[in-house]
Amino acid sequence: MPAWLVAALAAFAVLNVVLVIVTYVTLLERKFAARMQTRIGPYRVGPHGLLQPIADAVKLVMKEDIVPDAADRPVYNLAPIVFLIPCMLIFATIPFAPGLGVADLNIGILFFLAVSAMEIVGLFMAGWGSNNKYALLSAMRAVNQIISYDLPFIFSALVPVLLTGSLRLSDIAAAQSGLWFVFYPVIGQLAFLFFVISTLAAENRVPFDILEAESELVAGFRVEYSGMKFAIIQLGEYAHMVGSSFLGALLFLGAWSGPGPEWLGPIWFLIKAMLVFLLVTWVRWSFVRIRVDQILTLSWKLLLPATLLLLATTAVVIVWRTSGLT
Amino acid sequence: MASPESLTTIVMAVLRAMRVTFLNLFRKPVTVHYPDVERKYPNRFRGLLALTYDQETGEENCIGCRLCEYVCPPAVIKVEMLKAEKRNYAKTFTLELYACEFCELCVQVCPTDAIIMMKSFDLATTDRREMLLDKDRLHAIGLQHQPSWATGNRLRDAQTPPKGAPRPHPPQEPPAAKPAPSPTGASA
Amino acid sequence: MIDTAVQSQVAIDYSAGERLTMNMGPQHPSAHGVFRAILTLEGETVVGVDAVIGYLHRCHEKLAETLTYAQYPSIASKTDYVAAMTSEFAYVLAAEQIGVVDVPKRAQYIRVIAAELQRIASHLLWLGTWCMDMGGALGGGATVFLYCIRERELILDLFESLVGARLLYGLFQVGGVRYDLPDGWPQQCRDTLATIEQRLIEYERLLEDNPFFLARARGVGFITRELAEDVGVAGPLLRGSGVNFDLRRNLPYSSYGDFTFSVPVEPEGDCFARYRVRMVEFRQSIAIVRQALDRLPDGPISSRPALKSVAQIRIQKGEAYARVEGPRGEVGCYLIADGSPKPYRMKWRGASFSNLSVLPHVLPGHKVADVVAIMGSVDPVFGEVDR
Amino acid sequence: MTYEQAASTIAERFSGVTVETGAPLIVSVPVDQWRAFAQFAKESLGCRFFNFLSAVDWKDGGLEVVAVVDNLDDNVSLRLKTRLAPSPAEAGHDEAPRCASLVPVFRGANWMERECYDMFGIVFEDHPDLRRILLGDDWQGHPLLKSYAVDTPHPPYR
Repeated sequence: MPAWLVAALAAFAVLNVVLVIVTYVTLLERKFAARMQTRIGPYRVGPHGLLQPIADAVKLVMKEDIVPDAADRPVYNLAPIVFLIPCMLIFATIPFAPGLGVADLNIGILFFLAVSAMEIVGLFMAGWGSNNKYALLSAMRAVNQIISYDLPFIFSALVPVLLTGSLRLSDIAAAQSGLWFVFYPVIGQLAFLFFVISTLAAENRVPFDILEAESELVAGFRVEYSGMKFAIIQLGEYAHMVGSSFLGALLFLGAWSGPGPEWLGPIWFLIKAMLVFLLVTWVRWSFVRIRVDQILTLSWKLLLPATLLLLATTAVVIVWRTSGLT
Repeated sequence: MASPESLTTIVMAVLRAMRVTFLNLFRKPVTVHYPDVERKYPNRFRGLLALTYDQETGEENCIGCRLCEYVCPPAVIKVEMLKAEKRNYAKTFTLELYACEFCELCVQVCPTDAIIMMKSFDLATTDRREMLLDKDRLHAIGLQHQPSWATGNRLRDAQTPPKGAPRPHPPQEPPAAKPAPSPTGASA
Repeated sequence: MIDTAVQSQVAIDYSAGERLTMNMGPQHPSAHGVFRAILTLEGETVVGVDAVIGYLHRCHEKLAETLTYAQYPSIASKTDYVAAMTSEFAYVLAAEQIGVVDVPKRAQYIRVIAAELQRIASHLLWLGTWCMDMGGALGGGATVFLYCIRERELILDLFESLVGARLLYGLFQVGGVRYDLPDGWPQQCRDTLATIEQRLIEYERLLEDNPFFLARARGVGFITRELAEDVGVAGPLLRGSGVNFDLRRNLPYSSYGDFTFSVPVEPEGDCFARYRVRMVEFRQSIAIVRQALDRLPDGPISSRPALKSVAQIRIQKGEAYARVEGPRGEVGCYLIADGSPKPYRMKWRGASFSNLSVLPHVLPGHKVADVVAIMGSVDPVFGEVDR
Repeated sequence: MTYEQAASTIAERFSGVTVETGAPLIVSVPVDQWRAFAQFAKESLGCRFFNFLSAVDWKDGGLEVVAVVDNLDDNVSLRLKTRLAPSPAEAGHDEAPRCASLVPVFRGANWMERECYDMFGIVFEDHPDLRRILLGDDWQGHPLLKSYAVDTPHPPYR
C-alpha cells in the first residue's frame, strides 16, 4: 500500500474518532454542568439523553440557513470553513498511542501551536462577514483576546518541551513514563496552571468568554449564523477545546502511561483528556465573566511575565541538573 | 500587580468558589421529570375554574345571582338568571379563561359555593375559542379534576373570628351538611 | 434595523465618525424585561444613553379609577410582579388610612410575614439575574441563578400553600388579610428560612472575595449620595450610597415597630455596596419573619369579615399617601377618595421608575459590560416602571 | 427640624402659601412661586429627597400638580400642591395648562414631568426634553384626564 494511502486512511480514522469524541463531549459537559447546578440535564432523547448530540446535529442540519442580505456573502460563507480547518488540523500531530497517530512530526508541538492560532482568522471573517454591530464588536474583542493569550499558551506549553529536550510529541509522552511533568516539583504545577488558564482564554470560555457574552453581545460573532454553518462553528470551537485538553493531558499528565497492560494506553489518554476538559468545565460553571480590559491587563501584566520567568527558571534548573549530574 | 497576601486570598477565594460547585455535584437534583411525574398540589391551589353540583341532590349549585359577575375585576364572567318557582338557575354562564386572573374573588363572593377552583393548571388549548368556557364545559371540568379546598363559605368563615362568633358551628371542621370533597379533609 | 418611526425623535446619526449608536433593545437578554437603551458608544465606552420605556404600560392609574376597593388589590400586584405582596400592601394601606379602617393585630403580623418573605424571594431573583447578566447564561452566572431559583421555589411553595397562587397573590384586602395561615405552615416556614440562611453562606462563599466577581462589581456604577437623593432613588440603592433611611424603621407601618432589625448602610455607592446591603437585608428579613412567627397573636384576620370582605366599601372623601418599603425601594400609593366605592385618583410611585431614571446620569463613561452590571444592580422591574 | 418649625419658617418666608399642619405638611403654592418654593424647600428646609411629582384632574376645578419632597434625616415630608387652569378638553379653549418645571431644582423631576405631560398634557416650561415617555409618540389625547373616556370592555376579547 503506498505511503500516502496509509496516511490518508489514518487521517480519515482519526478525523471520525475526533468527531465522535467532540459530539459526545458536548453531552458530557451538559450533564456535568447540570449535575453541578442540581438539575438533571438532557434525558429525553435516548436512554439518559445519550442520543442528544445526534439529535442536535440533525436538528442543526435541517434548520433553514438564513443569510442576512447585507452580509458580505463570500466572507460570510467561507468563515465557518476557515474556522473549522485549524481546529481539525491540530489532531494531526497528537499520537494517541506509541505508534498510533496521523503524522508524528519531529516539530509536533510547533505545528500544533501554529495551527491553533489560525482559527482567529476564521473568527474575524465571521464577525466581519455578518455585517452586524454585535458581531463586529465581538470579533474585535476576539482578536485582541486570543492574540494576547497565545503567547502565555505557547510559553507554558514549552516548559515540558524543555524538560524533554525534543519537540516531537511522542518523545515528550515517552519521557513522562517515569515522572509525569505535572508532578515535577514546582515548575510542573505552575506550568500546568498557566496552561489551563491560557487554554480557557484561548478558547474564550468563562471567565474569559467576552466573545459571545450573551448579556452584552447577544451571541457574539455567531449571531447571524444558523443551521449547518452554526453547527460547523460550534463543532470547531469544541474541537479546539478537546484538542487543547488532549495536548494538556499529553504534555503534563503523561499521555498513555498508566497501570495495566500496554493496549490500555489510548484509554488512559482519553480519560486524562476528559479530566482536563472537566476541570475546564468546572471552572467555567463557577465564575463570573470579567471585562475586556481586565482580561487584557491580566494577560499582559501577569500571565506573560510569569510564564517567561517560569521558562527561564526551567532552563536554569535543567542546566544546573545536567551539569550537576555529569 | 497583586501583592503576596492578596494573591493567597484570591487563590483561596477561587478554590472556595469551586468547592461550592463541586459539593453541589453530589446534591440530589431538584428538577423532576415533569410530564411523567405529577406535581403535588397544595390544599388551596387556585387552578382551573369550574361549576359544582350539590352533593346530595345532584342539582346545580349556581342560582344565577350574578354576584361573581359584579366582583370580577377583568369582567370575564357573564351570567343570565333563569327564574323558577323554588329557586333560580343560571341560564347561561360564560367565563373567558384568556382574561381571567385567578384572583379567586368570584369563589369568595359566591353564596352557594357554586364556582370553585380546581387543582389543575394545564390550561393550554390549541384553539382560542375553547378558552371561552360555557356552562356545561365548566360543569364537566368540575367532575374531571380534584377541587381545591377554597370554597366560598370556607373562605368567608376563615375570616370571621373563631371565638365568640355567633356562627352556629366553628369554621374549622367542614359544616356537617356539606362533606368536604377534597380528599385531605378541610385543614382550614 | 432601526425602527424608523422613532427615528424622528431620537437623532440617530452615523456621521459622528467613530461614534456607534447601538440598540440595547427591548428584546435584549439582559434587559430585565422590556426596556430599550439607545447607547452611543465610542469604542467600548458609553458616551450617551437614551432610555425608551413604556412597552409594558397598562395605565394602572386609569384602571384604579374604574375598579372598586375590593377588586383592585389583586390587580395592584401586577405593577411590581416580582414583589406582588408589597404592591398590594401600599394600595390597601392608603385606603385604610383614608377610611380609618382598623386592621386586627394578627392581620398586621401576617402582612409583615408575607412582605418580608416576598423581600427574600425578590432579592433571590435579583442576585440570580444579576450574576446571570455578569456571568453569562453559559457560565458561572447561570450556576448562581439556578441556586437562587432553587431557593426561591421554597418560598413560592410557602405562598402557594398560604394563598394558592405562586406569583400574584391578592392576599391583602381593605381591613386585613383574605387567608389565614394553614396548619403546619409556621413550621414549614421556619424550615425554609433555615435552609435559605444556610444557602446564603454558600452564595457568599461563591462570590465574596472572588476576584472575577469583585472585578466586575467593585468600583463600578458609582451613585453619589447627592445624586441619589436628587433623583429620588430609593431602597437598597439609597442605603448603598450612604443614606440611612428605611421606611420600616423611620415611618413604621403595620406594627413594624414591634420587631427589632438593623438597617444596612454602605457609604461607597457602587455595585458592590448595593450587593452588600441586599445580602444583609436577606438576614434581617429572616430575623423579622422569625420574630413575627414567634409572637403571632391569634384573633381575627380581617376587620371586615365574611360577606363584607367582598362587598362594596365606600371610603369617605379624603386623600392619603401610603409608603411601603419594597425590595426595590419606596413603593408609594397616593390615593384620593370621593366617597364612592371607586377611588377618584390613584398615583402609583414605583420604586423602579425612579431607580431607573438614575441610569442616564450614571452610565456615561462606563464600558458596555458595565452597563449590564449596573442595570442588574439597580434591579428594575418593568411592571413598576411602566405601570 | 420638626413639622412646626417647618410650618413656621414657611409662613414667614412665603406669603401666598397656605399650610395644612399634620404628619405630611400639605402646602398649596401659587403657580408663579412653584419653582421658588421648591428651591426654598430643598435648601432651607433640607428636603433634598425628591419623592415623586404627579397631577390630579379636578375637572372644572382645573389641573393640580402634586409633588412630594422629604427631609430624610428628620423624617419631614412635604406635599406641595399648585392649581393650574382646567385642561383644554373640558374648558374648551385650546391652550395647554403650563407650569414651571422643577428639573433645574431636582434632576429626578425629568422623567416624572415627562409622564405628567404624557398623561395630562401639562406643559412644563424649560424642561430639557419634554416628550411622551410611556405612550407611543403617535398617541392622540392624554389618558388620565377625566374627559378621556374609559372605553367599554375591550372589543378584541369579545
